[in-house]
Amino acid sequence: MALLEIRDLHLAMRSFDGEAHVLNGIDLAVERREVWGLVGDTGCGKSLTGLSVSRLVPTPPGRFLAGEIRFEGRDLLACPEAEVAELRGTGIGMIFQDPTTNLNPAFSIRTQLVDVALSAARRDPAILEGARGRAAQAAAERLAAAMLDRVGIPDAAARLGDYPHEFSGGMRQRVLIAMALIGRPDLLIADEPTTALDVSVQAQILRLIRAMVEEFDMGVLLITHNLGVVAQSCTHVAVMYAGNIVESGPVRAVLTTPLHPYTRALLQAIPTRGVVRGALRGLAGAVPNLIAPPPGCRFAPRCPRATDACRAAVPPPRGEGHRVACLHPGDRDA
Amino acid sequence: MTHAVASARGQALRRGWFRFRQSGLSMLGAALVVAVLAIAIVGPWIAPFPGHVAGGVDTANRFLAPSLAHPFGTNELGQDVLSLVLAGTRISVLAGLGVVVLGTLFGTLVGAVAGFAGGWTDEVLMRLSDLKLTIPGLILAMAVAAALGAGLLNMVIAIALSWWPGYARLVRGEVLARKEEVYVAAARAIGASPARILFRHVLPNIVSPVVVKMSLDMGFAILTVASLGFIGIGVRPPTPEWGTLLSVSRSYMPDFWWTAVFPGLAMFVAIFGFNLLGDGLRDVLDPRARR
Amino acid sequence: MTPTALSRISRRGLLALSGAGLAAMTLTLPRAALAEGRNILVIAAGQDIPNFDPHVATGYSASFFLRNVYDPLVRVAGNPPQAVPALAESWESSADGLSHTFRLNPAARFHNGDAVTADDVVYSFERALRLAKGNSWMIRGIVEPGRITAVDAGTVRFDLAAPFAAFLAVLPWIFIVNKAQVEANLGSDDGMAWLLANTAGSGPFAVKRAQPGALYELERPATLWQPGAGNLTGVIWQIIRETASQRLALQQGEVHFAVDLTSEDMDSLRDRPGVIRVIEPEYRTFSIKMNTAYGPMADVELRKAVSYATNYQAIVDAAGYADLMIGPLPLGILGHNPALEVYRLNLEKAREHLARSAHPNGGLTLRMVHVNGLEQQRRWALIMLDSLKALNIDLEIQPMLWPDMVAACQKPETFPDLFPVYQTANYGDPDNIAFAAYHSSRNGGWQNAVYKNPEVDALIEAGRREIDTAKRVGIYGRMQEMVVADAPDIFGVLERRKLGMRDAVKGFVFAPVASNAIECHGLSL
Amino acid sequence: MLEIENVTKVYPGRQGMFGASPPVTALSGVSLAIAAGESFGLVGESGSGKTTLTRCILRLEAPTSGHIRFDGEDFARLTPVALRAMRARIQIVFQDPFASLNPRMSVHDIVTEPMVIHRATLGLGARQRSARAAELLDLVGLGPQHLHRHPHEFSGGQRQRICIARALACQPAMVLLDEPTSALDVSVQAQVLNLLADLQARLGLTYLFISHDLGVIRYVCDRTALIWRGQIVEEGTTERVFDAPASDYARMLIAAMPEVRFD
Amino acid sequence: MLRFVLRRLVLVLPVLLGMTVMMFIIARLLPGDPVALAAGPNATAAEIAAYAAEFGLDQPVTVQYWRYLSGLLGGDFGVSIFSRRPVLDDLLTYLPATLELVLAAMFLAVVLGIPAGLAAAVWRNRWPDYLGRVAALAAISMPRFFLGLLLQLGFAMWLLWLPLGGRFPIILEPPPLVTGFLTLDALIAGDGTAFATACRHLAMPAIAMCLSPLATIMRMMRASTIEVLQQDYVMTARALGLPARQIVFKYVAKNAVSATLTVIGLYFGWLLGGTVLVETVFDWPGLGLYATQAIVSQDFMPVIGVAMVIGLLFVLVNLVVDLLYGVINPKVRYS
Repeated sequence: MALLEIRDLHLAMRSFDGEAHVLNGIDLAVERREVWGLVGDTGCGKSLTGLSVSRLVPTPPGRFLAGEIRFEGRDLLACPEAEVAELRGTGIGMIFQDPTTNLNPAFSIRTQLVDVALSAARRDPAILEGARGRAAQAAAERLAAAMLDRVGIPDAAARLGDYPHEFSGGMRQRVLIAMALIGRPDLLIADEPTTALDVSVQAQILRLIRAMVEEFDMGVLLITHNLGVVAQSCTHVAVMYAGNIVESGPVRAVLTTPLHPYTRALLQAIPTRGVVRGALRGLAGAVPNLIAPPPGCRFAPRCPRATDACRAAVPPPRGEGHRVACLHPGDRDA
Repeated sequence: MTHAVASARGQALRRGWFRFRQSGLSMLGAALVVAVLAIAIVGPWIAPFPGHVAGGVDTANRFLAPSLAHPFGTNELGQDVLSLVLAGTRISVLAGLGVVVLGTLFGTLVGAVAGFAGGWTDEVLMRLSDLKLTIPGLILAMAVAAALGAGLLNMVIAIALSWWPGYARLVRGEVLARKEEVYVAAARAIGASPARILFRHVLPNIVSPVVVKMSLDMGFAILTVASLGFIGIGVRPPTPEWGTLLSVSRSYMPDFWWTAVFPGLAMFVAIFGFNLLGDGLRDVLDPRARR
Repeated sequence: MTPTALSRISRRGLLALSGAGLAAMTLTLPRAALAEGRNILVIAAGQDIPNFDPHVATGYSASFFLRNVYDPLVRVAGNPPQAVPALAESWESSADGLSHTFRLNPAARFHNGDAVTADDVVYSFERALRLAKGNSWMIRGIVEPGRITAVDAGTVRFDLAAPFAAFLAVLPWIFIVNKAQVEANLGSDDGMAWLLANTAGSGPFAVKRAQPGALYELERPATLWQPGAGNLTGVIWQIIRETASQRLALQQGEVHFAVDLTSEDMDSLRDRPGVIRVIEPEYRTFSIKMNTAYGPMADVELRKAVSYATNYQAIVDAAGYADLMIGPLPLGILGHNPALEVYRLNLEKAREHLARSAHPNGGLTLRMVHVNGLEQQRRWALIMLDSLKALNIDLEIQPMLWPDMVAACQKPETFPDLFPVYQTANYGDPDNIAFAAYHSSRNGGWQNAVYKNPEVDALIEAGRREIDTAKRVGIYGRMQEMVVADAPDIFGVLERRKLGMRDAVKGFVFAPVASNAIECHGLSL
Repeated sequence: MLEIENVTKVYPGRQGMFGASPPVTALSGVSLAIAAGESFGLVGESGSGKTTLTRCILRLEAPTSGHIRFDGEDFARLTPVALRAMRARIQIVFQDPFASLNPRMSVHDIVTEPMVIHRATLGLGARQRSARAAELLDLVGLGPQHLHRHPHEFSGGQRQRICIARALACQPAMVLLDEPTSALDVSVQAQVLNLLADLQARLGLTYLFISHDLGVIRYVCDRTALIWRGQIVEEGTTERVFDAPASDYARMLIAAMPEVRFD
Repeated sequence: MLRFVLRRLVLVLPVLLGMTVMMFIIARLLPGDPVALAAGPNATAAEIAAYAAEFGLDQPVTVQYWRYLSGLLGGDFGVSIFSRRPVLDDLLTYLPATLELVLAAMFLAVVLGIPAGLAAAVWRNRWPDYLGRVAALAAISMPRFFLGLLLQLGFAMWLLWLPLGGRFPIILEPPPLVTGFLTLDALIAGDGTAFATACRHLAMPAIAMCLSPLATIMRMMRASTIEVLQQDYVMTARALGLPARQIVFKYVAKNAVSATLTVIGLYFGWLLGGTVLVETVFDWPGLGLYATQAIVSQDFMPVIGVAMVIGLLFVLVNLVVDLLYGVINPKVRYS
């Protein structure tokens, strides 16, 4: 039984222009100690996939049309809200893109860490070693300091009373990681955790997350738009385009022998060492309108290999391990 | 090509209209405002007793309770209250509009200059507007109106004098914000003159909040006009102004409650309509404030 | 955050918070009860008492205060009003009306225990004349400093410059202060600063507490010496500005008197249990003065046209409890001629006179001002507007603040075409209205800004100097005819005095002079 | 062509509610020289001073000390009129294509605006300006059918093309590219980068390309400088900087580059 | 922080100075002749001139202004031409009544408005929210004086539950003066009846007055709560399993209140200046009524005095609000 298993997830979002089919049959399974990278262009649905797992997609305007999200075998979409809420923090932890806005500016980080620890301890007393009442508060503070220390904040105990704006961007993201991990979750969803950070800091944070995977024995869903980040820190990758996972599998397999034309286009668009000026290949056209998506493969309008069959029906994912949803896969351009 | 342009703009308009129509309250507000404006235009002609509007009296029929002949009853001089209320709509709407327009013109000027020039000019103008904010507006308006004497125009001027700082602050804030926009930096980088930047890049982009504030202020301006009338520093008789009508009638309560209640209700309905509309407009025009 | 997620848990919490707020203002509290064992009369009035100085303060609220806290030589009482003893227990006048001698009541005591002496009387009159404020105008030119003599401690003699028929009628308004107390607190302004908020009187009541803008409470002084006291232990002057509020307070028994009621209030008080309505004629005239000196109204034909066009019935209707004036003098006052031929609504005659004026077909706009906030004046302005339409004359109505109106009276050029004005008889003598409203020496003041007729002046002067009543009637008769012929005013109405009173009040006798400045000495509860 | 000599920029401290903040030194002693026709890369992380430097070059702000010369002329000494003429010669493309276009103006107005401002020097009539605007759109790969649309109707990549068209309107000699692709998706970024390279080749432009993305810099720049805390820490040909970085900071940055590499 | 307070207080001075200048200009504009009025209807020209000289009104306006300013330094607000009472005494008499009313109204507005706004935001776009929003807009649209009249008509005239107006019944001994607030003084004196009576008198004017700020605070609180609810940190808090109750009442409320605080400060000044109407309706012996009467008799020293006091209070309250803002929002403290 996989830690997280998403099956055929369909999600629609209502807007003024109509209802957009933003997730169109997502299949994904994450095991413990696996780090899954979820990549794709803006608006392809990668963040919504992450939010769906925690059932944090607002409904309405969101609407789950079909599918299952199984966390340790339990279908979260069928659970009442209260049960899902029980899982947040202890079963599933999350960190988000912008460390500046994800910490509450009006409270010290002590308050914020302790509150998360206390609420997690209500469900799993082991987190605070069964301490109660006043002792729990003290234990939570100790745990908070220990976590801060663990994520690499120097002089952690002394900085507990500081407010978020007194930390640098990278330090704030470390605080958020500490907050997400303080309840010892089994699954960590990290939504663009380094996008707002400088390159130098980004590498440190990614290393920290990798280290935590081992220590906490958890699975990670790392959402990013940067294939370089995926290559550096993920064990597996799923490439998304317009609400579909078009290709997925072990990271090395997918990135070295990309089968889907979109994956290949993405890789060719990255300026890497040795690419001559002017030789970079971009992708013509634009992402389809999701309110009235084209029938069939959503990439077909931009795809050089598209045939009438592609435009007729959504191609199902094929393959074991390295899976691709394309009628004309190949690792070379035609 | 032109067709495409028209349809793109049309779509934006339709989207706004859709959002506006979605909200039943905004529609109610629009309906009320349309009704109020219509009455303001034709009120004096549809008044059942136009003579009373012009100051005619009928002392033989004083204080008649509401009836078919006088749906709102008659007042202390036998005048038809319905006629006075209908005719009063024009006065209130006109005065409110006057206040808002004067306040907007002057406030926008001051705010734009302050925000754009910055530095010393800004400091002086903003201290001046602070001053106006610190002096209680109603007392200032009362003092000025008392000094100028009764009359519609005087009242409008008196209120507008305490009205512009709100616009000055709004416009200044918006100008300061717009000044930081990248497209303003871009315009500066291509060598646009300050005047060009102000009129081409900054002001067009602050029209929406100003229009929203104007529509929200209409109700409040009508209310302030009525307040002055209520205190007794208002229009000259026989002009039928709601606040003045209410002020005169309050001493006839509770026995002749209709003389006070109907002008008050008219006031409330008009202000409510403008506020509902303003709220709805804000939702459509000022997306940042949308909730 | 989705609404679903939060609503379930927070409803209780929010309700609890709101409930705490509501609890702070429970509305079911007991009604205030009248204090027991004390007989305190409560008067509801709209006017604050601006000043305690008897030689400075004016206005009916001040009159109330002074009449109860201070004593004059004589008081005015009854209907028709008569001079009755106050500080003076008796008085006599010389045959030529020039010399008046008053004998003070030896029992009279100031609140601080000092006896009231002739010196105090002399000091008070001279102070009033020296300050030239308040009511001193009534005796100016009649009583002169240096001609008031303290004959002995208990006797004071006035030697007038000229005979003055109304001498006794003005004396109730000149109050006597304790010379020693005032001199002890003289300051640089003749004691005005001290007397502003302190008293040095001998009246039947003394100040207990004063809350400007809210209420003034009087109590019986230990030195009470006036005979004929009722059982009151105190009086409260409560300021209730709105007449509707006054009426309601009276209706609910929270006050014993309400002094500013309108005719509508009186109607709604009819048959209310425990309420007595006092509706009595009074000498307060209401008329609309015309600019006889400047502008179109300088033309007597136009004035007559306007006088004939006025809807007098509407004026009475709008006034409620009121009587139409017949000529310039109040009905019932000495010398008033009830048979006088005056203007009444007659459009034919109005048009005749108009035809003879410079505007035979109308078509002009007249300007009428009125005191902003004076409801009756506003009504009459509208009635005039309505009336003048028949003559094709437009009326521009301009509400003004009273000081602006006073200022406009200073010059004929600034005086409006039509100027409504109340004139209160401060003393019950025809001279009061005649002199104040028609004597040209008053030109430039609001009571008679422009009207000037030497013959009328001569008659008025004769009337005030004459002490023979029958002769005075003759003089005032001629004067009334002449004034009517000049048509300087639209003679309006005498509004009746409208007081609301609880039936618990005993001993109240109406007097048509300053009847809203209630004298409380003889009242009981 | 562009000489930056010992430029320092200090922002005064601000009076806050509970005390004053200290002054901030955004640039200290920055010197650079960019030759005509070359593509010069400036790399720096957030807060390194690269944005301040562009603002100083464009004379949107005045440096506290130091000189900036363009074609040998010192900006600080130019009269306002001369400065305005100078502005036609040096143009900029900003990072955020969504914010750098006035939402109230049509593409036509946006692209012709520089020509209107500099009509005295360019000498173009209204019709000629419109024609040139159509040409420019064509040049950046957008059809003239877009002329009368408004910015909100375009995607990010298209908007950035409009910005480029605007920057080219006055035929500048030099274009500052302030992170022109960092707000774009990778696939779109590649197109814009190619367009920029193409334009440079065709029009002989000089680029100052500012970015935090080392990969992009390596792809488009001939020479590269690294700025760190307001100071230039490394400068040289792009190859040299990437292959043999001299400073610790450069080494650290290059090591931290996330690249798709499995070796 | 002390420096900040001092600096703000120093900045108040030019504002107050400007206010006196402006009021003097307006007073100069008045076409009427306050002296002629005050001197009485029968005063002669010479007497009026003497009266004017007594108050220095015969001097050029600059001299008058200078005298007034020098008086102010010594706490002398001038003298009412009409009553000859020192304006300061009058201000001290009337101010507590107005303050009590404004504070009561503000208290109601805050205590009811903040939870109501929070509730509306939490139940956004559902019926309690719609109801609340319509009610709030209606409350803002309701002229205070008309509401006051309706309250009087209902509760005082028809139901006879509450007194029609005034501040305290004359027959009762008022509690000994300590704060000038009758309700507080009654509590201090332990006089339950007096407290109840004072509250009964306070109820209607306070309700008439609080409605508009209540609605505004509610709307502001709703808006800022919704904004805060959309903040990333709320999402983080939810994603990490904090209970909804804790999120709303602790994390969201504090941030939302700090945004609402500014409105509260502004409204306080607005209420102070706007008591005129309610005081007129309810015969409440406060500054507004005092100012109205002074304006009507063109007695401008009291008008300047009232404007000064209200302006000063306004500035002080906003200073307090700014300080509170710093307490709630730690970021402001440092920036």
